[in-house]
Amino acid sequence: MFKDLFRSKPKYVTVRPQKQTDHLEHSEKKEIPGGLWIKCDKCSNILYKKDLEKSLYVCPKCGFHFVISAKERITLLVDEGCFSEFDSEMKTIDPLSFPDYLEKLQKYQEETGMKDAIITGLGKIKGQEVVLAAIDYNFMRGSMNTVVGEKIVRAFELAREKHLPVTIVSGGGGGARMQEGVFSLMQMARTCQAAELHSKKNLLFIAVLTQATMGGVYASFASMADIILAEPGALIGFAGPRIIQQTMKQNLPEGFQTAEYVYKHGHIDRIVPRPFLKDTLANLIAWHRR
Amino acid sequence: MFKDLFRSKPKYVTVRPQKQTDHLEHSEKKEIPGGLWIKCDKCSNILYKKDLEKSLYVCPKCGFHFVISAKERITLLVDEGCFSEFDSEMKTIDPLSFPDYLEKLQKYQEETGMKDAIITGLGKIKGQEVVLAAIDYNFMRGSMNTVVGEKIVRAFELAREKHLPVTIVSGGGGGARMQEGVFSLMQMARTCQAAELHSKKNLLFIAVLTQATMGGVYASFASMADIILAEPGALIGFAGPRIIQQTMKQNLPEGFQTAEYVYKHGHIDRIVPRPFLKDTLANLIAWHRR
Amino acid sequence: MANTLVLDFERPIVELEKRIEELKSFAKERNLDLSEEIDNLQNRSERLKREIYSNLTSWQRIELVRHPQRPTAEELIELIFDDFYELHGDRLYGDDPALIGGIALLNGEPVTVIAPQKGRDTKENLERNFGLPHPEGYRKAIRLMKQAEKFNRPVITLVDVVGAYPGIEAEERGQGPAIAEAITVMGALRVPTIAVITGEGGSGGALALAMGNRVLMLENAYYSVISPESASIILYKNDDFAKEAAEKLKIGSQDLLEMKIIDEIIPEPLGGAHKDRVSMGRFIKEALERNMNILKGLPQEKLVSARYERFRAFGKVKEDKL
Amino acid sequence: MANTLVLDFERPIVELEKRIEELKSFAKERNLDLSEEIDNLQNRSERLKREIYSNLTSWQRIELVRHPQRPTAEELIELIFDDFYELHGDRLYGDDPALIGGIALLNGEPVTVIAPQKGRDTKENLERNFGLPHPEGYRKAIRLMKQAEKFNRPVITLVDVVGAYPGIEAEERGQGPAIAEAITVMGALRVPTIAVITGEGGSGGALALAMGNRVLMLENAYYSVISPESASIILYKNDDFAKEAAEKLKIGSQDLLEMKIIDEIIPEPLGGAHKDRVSMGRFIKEALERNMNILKGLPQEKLVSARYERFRAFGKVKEDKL
Ligand SMILES: [Zn+2]
Ligand SMILES: [Zn+2]
Repeated sequence: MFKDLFRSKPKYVTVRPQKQTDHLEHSEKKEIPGGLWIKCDKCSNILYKKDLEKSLYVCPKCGFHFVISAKERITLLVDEGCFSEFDSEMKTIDPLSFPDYLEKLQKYQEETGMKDAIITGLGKIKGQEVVLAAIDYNFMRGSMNTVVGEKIVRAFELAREKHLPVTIVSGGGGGARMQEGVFSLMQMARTCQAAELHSKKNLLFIAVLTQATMGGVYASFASMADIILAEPGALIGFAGPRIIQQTMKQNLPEGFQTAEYVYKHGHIDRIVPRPFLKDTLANLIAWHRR
Repeated sequence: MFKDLFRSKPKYVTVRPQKQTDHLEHSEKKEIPGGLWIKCDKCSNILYKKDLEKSLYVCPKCGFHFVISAKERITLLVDEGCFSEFDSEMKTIDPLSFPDYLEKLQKYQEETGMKDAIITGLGKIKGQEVVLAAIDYNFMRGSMNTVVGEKIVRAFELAREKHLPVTIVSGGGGGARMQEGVFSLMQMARTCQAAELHSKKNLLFIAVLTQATMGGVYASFASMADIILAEPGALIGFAGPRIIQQTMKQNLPEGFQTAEYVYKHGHIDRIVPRPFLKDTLANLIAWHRR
Repeated sequence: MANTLVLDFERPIVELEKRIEELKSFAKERNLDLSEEIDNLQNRSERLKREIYSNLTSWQRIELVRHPQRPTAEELIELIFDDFYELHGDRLYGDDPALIGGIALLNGEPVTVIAPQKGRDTKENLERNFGLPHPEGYRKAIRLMKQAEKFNRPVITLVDVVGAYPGIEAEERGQGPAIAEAITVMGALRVPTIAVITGEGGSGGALALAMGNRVLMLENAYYSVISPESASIILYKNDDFAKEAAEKLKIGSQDLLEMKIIDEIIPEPLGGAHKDRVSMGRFIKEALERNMNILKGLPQEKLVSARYERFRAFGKVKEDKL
Repeated sequence: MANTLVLDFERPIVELEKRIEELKSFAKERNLDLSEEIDNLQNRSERLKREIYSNLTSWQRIELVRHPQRPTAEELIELIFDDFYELHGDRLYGDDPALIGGIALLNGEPVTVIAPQKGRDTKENLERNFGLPHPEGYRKAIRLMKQAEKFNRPVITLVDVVGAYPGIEAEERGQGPAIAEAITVMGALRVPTIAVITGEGGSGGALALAMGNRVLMLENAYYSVISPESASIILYKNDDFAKEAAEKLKIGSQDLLEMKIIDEIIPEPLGGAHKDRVSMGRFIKEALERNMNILKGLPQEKLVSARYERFRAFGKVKEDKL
């Protein structure tokens, strides 16, 4: 039922948090195995799944933020029933005819119920209209391809037309998607330009960097936001930590490329634990209303 | 005769380089003692004064750049006879009635033949009109007071009105001048604003940082230039090296706050030895002509 | 006044208050009625306070603004604004704890607030580098000023900074250029700007945040091109004459108001801001609201040109011909 | 070809040329007239060269652009422009030797030129960090781009960069944000921008300098979201399949022209740019002048909107309803 709602044509729909688990069992297998009990990736405590749900998938023992899907993210942020999705049927044309790519996509589409790695739409956060986008780490590691790029560009364009703020939750571990080659690279250009046109109208853009925001996602729209928030512990950077370690042949500093580390180096405004995210966004949006 | 020319009302005057020594004996005593021979501050070689004059007061043995006066600087940069000074009679009102200040000023005025630490005017560099200012290190260490500030502001204003580039040679070792207190501080504000208004008209400003450019001079107009050149070895910084050493109780790195050091740290476009300065300015101005 | 540092010139007050307390104890112990004498002494004490605190020398005021209990920027922000959401980082190199900034609500209206932040004790002061910003602090300020301009939000700065930080890295990363840029950017903002010198207004570090359409100043604060100690060293080769230098440099609020360097003095509670924080916050808030109401009525162009004119005026010179 | 690295696929040419030389020596030694045979062989050699160099695989082209004698940015600038005055520093942190920029004259007209700079030998490469910019390199580029815009000067970039630098400090100082800002700034410039991919066009590091109104590309250059080696690792868990990946990713100039990612291919001398530097410079100069003449006729607004449209077009998707 959750999925049906999301697939419906743009209109305000009810997204019920209590139905989330249906979806979780599909997409979050690695992070949150099925069954009643879940082991925390960080502290290894065994957690009761219902408790974890209530705590918004933040480990009650150690504060570890489990990866959540784009749908869950939107459910978490928008007022109940206040989200209408854009472009839900948009799919890639596979511009390079890259071998095995379409098969791979199909597998992810079936697993996640999404056509590609992003959901965009118009939502309300505490009564305030906002154009909202969430990248889904579980869909090919949230990598940016033509669909992700085009949906972000259109989201900014709509926001510009309607004079609305934009919030993007960017969990894109894979950066640019290899299988669409240079077209994925071009999405860095396009999303930067879209963010810039929006910005030139003096409209607000808030980026929420979640596990993980790397490569082409970080090096484009995500770091051009007016205000950059991040979830605790999220991996954030351009080059991947393993590549750096291999190339430099030296150990990485403690906590390298975590949200906390990047914050200390001046690239993030605030680290916001998940339970405070909606209120924070609501306040920031309210303070930028004209 | 040299002095008379400079004191005349704004008009194009001939400034003859060969007459420089008259003035040097007055103002450059510490750097270049009278007599036929001069000892280089850096390499301690004994130099024949006539040779040093020919080499533009750059030590032929080690390249050390001797401090030269504002008049000599202008003579060195403008086409022969092509300089008309502005505001040559401008003097401070001693806004704080600071004890012993006027007496001190009088001593410097007599020594240098200048009313205060700066010369501004309209000159031609290889046939191109430019508003030119040179701070004189020998006049109270080139410190910025109301006169220096006001003359710089007026220079920028004239340049803005006439759509001309501005070049300032900033040898201001003393930063803001203590004896005019907060009014000296305000000159940082005023010169920054003047430079900004000039800049907003898309007009060119080139700063030439010479021995020494410190404190309030460096932390205002001098670092707001489109292109920042520096003479080799010039001391450039905000806080003085002795204060830093005393406060930090640690040795300063080799070459700390030299032009070369500051260049390496990204704050200077080029280091230009004195003999190349006129050509460099001429080219840069030509390339920015419209 | 428990746990509060007593300054030299405050000793007579403290002594007298101690006597009164002793007399009260004595009266109670012996069951004597000394209420008239005690009342007299208390009146005397009030008069003494007013007398002492109303006739402070420049140096005594400096001692007051350097008082360890003087409210820091964070405390003042808490007292003045309804809400404050701190934003961090210069987006270039680091987040400087010596300078804080963010969005606050002044009477429900969003404003951007920027302020150097001293520590309240040694540990905090080490974290905050004694409220002395590095270039990344000024660059955070510049970023937040531009953000404020983008969203048409006024900028309020609270300035309490000894001066530039004499550090190797601060020089390497260009504190001179960073200060120049902050002056230039704040000086050209198309939104109302109000600077409040709340304590020490030290040279370029203070000016970087003081390009206000209005520059207000707390009664005991100072604003100077150079610290009195450094001036003394230059004039007398040692810092024994800092008190004299403080007078000569005319760095107190009354002198600066007369010279029109500042626009308004915000009174402090008797004995200094730390003696009554709540009132201090109220006084500042009142002054900010009053000035903001005037500035908010001005069009952007006028805000910019008025600010230019404000500073353009500090160039009075003599131009007699010989 | 003395001292020049011979690539595998060039061996037949080199062998044949060696034979010809031997035959010439032999003829001379023995005083035989073998001129006809030698002429034939030389014709054969020419045909062979054309045949080999005209049918290079993607991988062979990559080998060519990675050739140690491939002209670097400095060499190309010297060949293309009448004059070049390098400007240094990001005005924030440092001067990055891996990226050069400054004012040059293209046919007497000032332009701003920006380019990553590889070294010509190991020593230079260590100094230049193999042409891999740090954040301060991108920020120098941003500064020079804004300077160019201020003075209405076109921007020309020469792009030869393997990709992002996988270094700790580059991450700490924000190479992600620096690249994003360079993309954004160059993408919005109100002056003509032309990017020339001259060698390796590696991912975000290349795109940061490739937001041209026109994107030109040298015949053998490549432009890719990922290096073929890395793609091979992702697809096959090791880098043995880089050649296949290079084909699949369609990163060569012909493919990119067909996909309209680039606007024009600049031909290289037979055997690659390093075989005839002077001609290479001439070809690039000719292409720059021709394109610049068109762009200089456009009003600023049009330059900006045309650039937006150029990149806006790379978002073709399917939108069938289920
Ligand atoms: Zn846990
Ligand atoms: Zn010497």
